[in-house]
Amino acid sequence: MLKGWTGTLLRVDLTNGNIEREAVREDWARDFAGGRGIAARYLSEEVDARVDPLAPANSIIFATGPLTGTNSSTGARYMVVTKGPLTNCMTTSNSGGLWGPELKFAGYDLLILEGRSPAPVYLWIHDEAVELRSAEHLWGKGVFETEDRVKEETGFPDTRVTTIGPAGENLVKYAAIVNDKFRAAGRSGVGAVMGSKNLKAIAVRGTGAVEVADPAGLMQAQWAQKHALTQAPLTSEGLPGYGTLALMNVVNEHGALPTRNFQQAQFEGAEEISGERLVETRLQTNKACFACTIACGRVSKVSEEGQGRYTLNTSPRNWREATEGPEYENAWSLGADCGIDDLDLILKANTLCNDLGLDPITLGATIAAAMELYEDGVLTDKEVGMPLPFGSGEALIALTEKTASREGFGDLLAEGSKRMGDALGRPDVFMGVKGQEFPAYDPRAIQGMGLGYATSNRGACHLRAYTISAEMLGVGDAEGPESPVGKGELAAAFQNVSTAVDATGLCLFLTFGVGLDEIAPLMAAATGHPYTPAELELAGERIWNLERVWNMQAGITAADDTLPKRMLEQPIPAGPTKGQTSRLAEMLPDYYAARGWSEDGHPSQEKLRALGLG
Amino acid sequence: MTRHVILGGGPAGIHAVETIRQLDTEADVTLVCDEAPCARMVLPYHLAGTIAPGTLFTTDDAWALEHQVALEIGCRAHRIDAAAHRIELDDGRSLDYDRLLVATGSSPARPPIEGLDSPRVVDMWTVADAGTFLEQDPKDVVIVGAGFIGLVILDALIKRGCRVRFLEIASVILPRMLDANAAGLISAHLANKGIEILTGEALSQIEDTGSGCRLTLAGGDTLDCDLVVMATGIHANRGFLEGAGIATDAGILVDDHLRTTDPAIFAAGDVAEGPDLLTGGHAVHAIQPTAIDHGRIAGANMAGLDAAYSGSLAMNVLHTQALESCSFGRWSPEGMESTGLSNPGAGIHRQYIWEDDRLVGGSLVGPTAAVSGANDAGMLKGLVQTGISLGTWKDYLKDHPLDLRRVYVASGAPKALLSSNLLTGRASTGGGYRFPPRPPKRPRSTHHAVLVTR
Amino acid sequence: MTSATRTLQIHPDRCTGCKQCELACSWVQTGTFQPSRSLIRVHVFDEEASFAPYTCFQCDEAWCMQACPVNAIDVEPDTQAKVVIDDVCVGCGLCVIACPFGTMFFDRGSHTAEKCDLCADDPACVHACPTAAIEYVEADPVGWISAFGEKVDAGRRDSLKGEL
Amino acid sequence: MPTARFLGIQLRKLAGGTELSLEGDTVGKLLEALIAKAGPEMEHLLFSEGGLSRDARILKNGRNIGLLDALATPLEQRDTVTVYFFGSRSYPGG
Repeated sequence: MLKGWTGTLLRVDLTNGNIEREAVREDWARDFAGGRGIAARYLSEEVDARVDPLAPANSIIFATGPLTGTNSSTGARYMVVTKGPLTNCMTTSNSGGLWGPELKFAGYDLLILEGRSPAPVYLWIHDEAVELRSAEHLWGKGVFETEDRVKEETGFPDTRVTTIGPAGENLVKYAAIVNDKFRAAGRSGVGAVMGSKNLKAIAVRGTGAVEVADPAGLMQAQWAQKHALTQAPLTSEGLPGYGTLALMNVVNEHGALPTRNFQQAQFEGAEEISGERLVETRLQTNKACFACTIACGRVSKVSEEGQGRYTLNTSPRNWREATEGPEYENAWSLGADCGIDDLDLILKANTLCNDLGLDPITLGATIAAAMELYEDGVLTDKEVGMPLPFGSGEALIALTEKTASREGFGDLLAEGSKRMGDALGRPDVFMGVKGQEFPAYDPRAIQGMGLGYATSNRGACHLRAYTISAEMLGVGDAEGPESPVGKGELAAAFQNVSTAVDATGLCLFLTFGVGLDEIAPLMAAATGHPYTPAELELAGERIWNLERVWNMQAGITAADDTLPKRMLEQPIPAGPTKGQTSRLAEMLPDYYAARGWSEDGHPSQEKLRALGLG
Repeated sequence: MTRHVILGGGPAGIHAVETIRQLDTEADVTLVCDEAPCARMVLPYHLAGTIAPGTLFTTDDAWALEHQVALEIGCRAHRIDAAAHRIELDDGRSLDYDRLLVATGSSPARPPIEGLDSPRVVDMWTVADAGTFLEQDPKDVVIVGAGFIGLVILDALIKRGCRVRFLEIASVILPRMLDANAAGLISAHLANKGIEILTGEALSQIEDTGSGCRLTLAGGDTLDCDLVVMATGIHANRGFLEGAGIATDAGILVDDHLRTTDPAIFAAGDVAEGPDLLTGGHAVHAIQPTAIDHGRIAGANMAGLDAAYSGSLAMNVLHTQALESCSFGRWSPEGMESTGLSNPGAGIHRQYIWEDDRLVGGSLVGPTAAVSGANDAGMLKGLVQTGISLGTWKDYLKDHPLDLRRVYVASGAPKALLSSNLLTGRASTGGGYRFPPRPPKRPRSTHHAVLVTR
Repeated sequence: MTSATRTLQIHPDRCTGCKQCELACSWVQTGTFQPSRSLIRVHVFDEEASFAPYTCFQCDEAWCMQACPVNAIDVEPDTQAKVVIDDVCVGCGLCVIACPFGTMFFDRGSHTAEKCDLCADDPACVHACPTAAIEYVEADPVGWISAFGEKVDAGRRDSLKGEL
Repeated sequence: MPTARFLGIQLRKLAGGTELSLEGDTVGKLLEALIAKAGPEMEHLLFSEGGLSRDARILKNGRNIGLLDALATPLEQRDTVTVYFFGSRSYPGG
C-alpha cells in the first residue's frame, strides 16, 4: 500500500452491527488521490445512485486523505461523502479540527457506514478496538453535551468526537455533522443521513502513527509549503487576523454581497458584521485546526453590550462566554442575507447552529427566503408564529431552534428554501442550485462564480470553484467579474484543482498561498507515488467526472446546471454592480467544451476513457 | 570528623549516603547492608528477564570509592547501645557513630501456615528470592496475596509463560492501593485474560508433593502448582532496636527532620513512621518514593543542613496485562467525598477524593493512553501533593472529570511546585548512585536532522 | 535555575493550538507522525480562549530522576535537561507518578519512560512552531506558567459571574 | 472631493480613519494625497514593488482599477476609492 495511507478501511453495517476491517484498494487510492476522491469511488461502486438519501441503502463514508495527520500545513481534513438529502446529489462535505487526523492515528483511512441501526448508537473506535454503543441516552442532546458525554464514556481526555445534533436526528434536510464542537461537515444534509441511520456520533481515540514514504522529501516539501504560506499576505495576515470574515467588507465594496435574499448586492450594515468589527470588539484569539499554520479560526465573545442579551450557555455543561466563529459565510447568511447587522446575535445564532447541528448557510438563506415571503404577505404571523420581517433577530433565534426540532413553522424551514418555496407556491424565492442555497457571493456580480454554482456537483457551493481570487481580487489575468469571457475554462480548472486539494486531506484555504506545485511534492513524498501537479489536477478532473456521472444516474441533467430566474433576469438594483445579471447561457457551452462534455452536459465516452472511467 | 553509620542499603540508605557526601566531603561514612544493595522495584523485570542483571544493583566498588563509603555487606545490626553511640553487628563486630541512620527496611510477613518452609514456597523480596524462583523455573504458580507485591510480578510471570493464580483472603484485591470498584475492574480484566483470582479464600496448609505443591484452602479445596509465591504483606525490620529507648508505633517515630527520639539517631524508609503530607500526623509509607525522600532529608540533616520534610505521600503505579493503575494519597473514598467516572466495560476508572475543595487522593485505571500516556497521572499527583485549594474548580472537575489539565493549570500548582524543592532550594544534581563511567551524552535522534534541515 | 541554561519559554498568547509541535516531537521520537507519543502536549482551553504547549520544565527538583530506582534519568551536563537513558530504564513507571507536572510518559511499545530532553539543545518543537510560541531561551518558566494559569483561572471565574 | 475608504484595522490606523476625503482627479493623484497625509509607511505599503504593490487592491466605486485605467483612472467629486490589501497567488497552475 502507498504510504501516507493506513491501508485499512472500516466497514460498519449498522443494520446488524457487523464491523469489518478491509484493505483499501491501492489502485483507487493512487488514481483518486484520497479523501473526497476515493470515497466517491467507493460510493459509486457500492450505492445505487437512485437511492433515497435517507434510506438504509444509502451509505455514508468518512474519508481522510494521505496528508491528513502529517505535518503538512492544514493536514486536518476529512470528507463526508454520501447522497445528500438536500440535493439528491453525491455530496462531499469537508471538515477540519482534530477528528480526521485522530481517525488516521487509529489506523483507518475511511469509514463506510451502511444500513440503519434499529436503535440509536454511537461508534467508538479506540485503535483496533471498535464497538457500537447505545446512544439512547444521547438522543435529543446537542452537539456540545454529546461530545462531552461521549468523551467521558470513553474515558480518554483526548477522544475526538464527531456528532449530529437534534437537527440530524430530526432529519432536517441541511443538518450538519459537527466535530470538536465547532468544526462541521456542514452542507447538503450529511447530518440527516447520519440521523437516518440512527448513528448519533463517532468517537475516536487513535494512538498509532502515520508513516510517510520519503521523510526527507516530505520535510523539505512541507517547509517550502509553510514558507510560502508565510509569504502570501492572505495566509500570513488576512486569515489569521480576520478569519474568513475579512471578506465581508471586501465583497460588499465590490457590490457582490447578497442582501435580503439576493434582493440587493450591498448591505448597509456590512461594517457592523465585518472582520474588522469582530477583531475590535469580540475576538479573543485565533485558533488553528490540526497542523494548520494559517489559523483562521475565531474564538469570540459577545460584546460588552451584548452580555446578558445573548448568553451563550447553550449547554449547561459546556460553552460559556466564548464561542467560535463566525465564518464569513455564516455571518452573511445569518446577517446580511436576513438583513441583520448585530454581530452578537449572529454569534448566538451561529453557536446555536453548532450545538443543534445545522448548516448555517442554508438555515440563514432559508429564513431569508421566508422573510421575503413574509414581507410579500405570503406568510403571516399566524403561520410563522411570530413576525418575520428582514432584520428580526428574535425570529432568527427562535426559528433556528424550531427548525432543529421541526416544531411549528420550523418543520417547513427544515426542508430548505427550495421545498419551502415550492410548497408555498413561490419557487422564485429559492436562491440556489440543485436544491442547495447559494453562499455569500452574488452570481450576478461575479460571473464565474455563478457558473461555478450552476455546475457544482453538490449544488450551489463556493468551495467547488472559488474564482473570486481570479475574478474579483484581480489575481492572474482572468477577465473581470462582470465578463463571461473565459469563465468556462476558469471554472473547470478551479473545480479540478479544488477537488484534488480536497482529496489530499489538506484545506482549500491553503491555495491562497500555494498551488499544486507545492502540494504535489507533499503527496509524492508522503505516498511514494510520484505525483506531479498535472497528475493531481487530472485526479481532480477524474473525481469531478465520476461525481457527475453518478449524479446523472441519480437523475441530474444539464437542465439542473442553472441559476434561479432572479439571477438570470433580474438585474442588481444598485451599487457598483448595478444592472448586472448572470450571463450563464453564454458561459455554459464554454464550460462543457472545456470539460470535454457534450453540449447537453454529458461527459463524453472519450473523456471518460481518458480518465480511466469508461 | 563526623562518623555516619547507615544501616540498610535500600533506596533510603543509598540516598542518605549520597546526600551526606554531597554536603560533607570529609565525613566518615559506613554503610551496613545484609545483601548487595539493590533496587527492589526492579525485581519483576529481573524475573521477566528483560534487563541486564547489573541493573539490579545500586552500588559497586567504584561507587563506594567515588563516594568514599566503607561498605559492610553481609552483616546486620544486632543491637544498639544508644548511650555509647555504638552499634553491634551480628558478626560480633561493632561500629561507633556520631550519627546513625536506621534504614533497615522491611521483610515479608508470613502468616502462620503449615508448610511454608518448603523450598517451593518463596517470597519475592530479595535478589536471592528471585534466584530461588528462577532456578526452579516453575510453569504453574500460585501467588498467595493479591496486593501490590503479588500483582507487580504478574506481568513478568506471564511473560515467562507461567500459569498464574492468585489466592486472596480478603474479598477484594489491592486493598492498600485502590478502592473496591477500581480493584474490581482490574480483577475483571485479569479474569478476561484467563488469570484466576480466588478471593475470600484462606489458605490453611501447603504440602510439598516432591514435584510441586498442594495448597489446601480453609474450605477443604486443594490447588496443585509448581511453586508458591508468598506476598501477604511486610513488617518493618526493627527488632534490633529493642531496649534502645527509641519511640516506635507502627514504625520508628521520626520528626520532620527524620530524627528519632534519640537526637543522634535518624530513621528513614519502610522502617520509619514519618510526617504524613496529607494528615499532618505520622504514617508508614513503605514505597520507593518515600524511601528516597526520607533518605535525602535524613542525610541532609545528618550532614548538618536544616531540612524540614513536609511529609510523604502514598502513591503506587501498577501495570497488569496492559491495564494500568495508579493512586495517590487517600485511595479509599470511605467517609470521604469522592467524584469521578467509571466505565468498567472499557476498563476506565477515575476517582478524585476531596476534603473541602482540596484533592487529598485519587486514582486512575485504564489503558496506557488514559493513564501514563496522558498528562493526568502526574497532574493528579501535583494537585494532591500541593494540596492547593481548588475553589470553584472543584465543581468544574466534578462535572468534567476528564478535564484535569485545565483545573491543574488554573490551580497555580505548577508555580507552587516550581518554586519549591525538597532540600531547601538546592537543585538536584544528576549522578546519583550511577556507576562510572557515566552514560554517554544523549544524541539527537536521526529523525531530528531530517526534520530541522531546510 | 542553573544560570546560562536555556528552557522552553512558552508564549500562550501566540499559540493557535495547531499541534505542529506535537507532530515534530513525535517525529523526532518515532520517525512517524504520532501525537500520542509526543512529549509536548498542547492544552487547548477554548472556553478561556487560552492555548499553550506544555512539556517538562526541567525543574530543579527533578522528581522523576529522584524517584527512579535504577538511575535511568540523569542530568545532561550541557543543557541541564533531565534525560532518560533508554537501555537502563526498566519501565516501572515510578517517574510517571512522581512527576507532579504530568510531563513524564510511559511508552507501551518500548516499555520505557519518555520525557523531553530538549533534543540535545536544539528542540524540534521550536523549529516547528509557526507562531514562535515556543522559544528556547534563558528564562525562568515560572513566569509563563503562572500567568497562563491565572488567565485560565480568571476565564472560569468571570464566566461563573455571568451565571449567577 | 472624492472619498477614500479603507478596509483592515492596520490600514485604517495608518490612514488615520475609515474614510477620508482626499483631493485628486485620478486614482494616482488621490493616492499621492493619501501618502502626503499618512506618510512614508503608506507609500511603502502601496508602492513597494516599483509600481502598485501586488497585494494592494484599489477600487473605484467598487470596480478594480486594474480593469479600468489603473492609476490613471479619472475621479470625480462623488467617486469613492476603496483601498485594501488582499494577497493571493493564483491557482490553478500556480
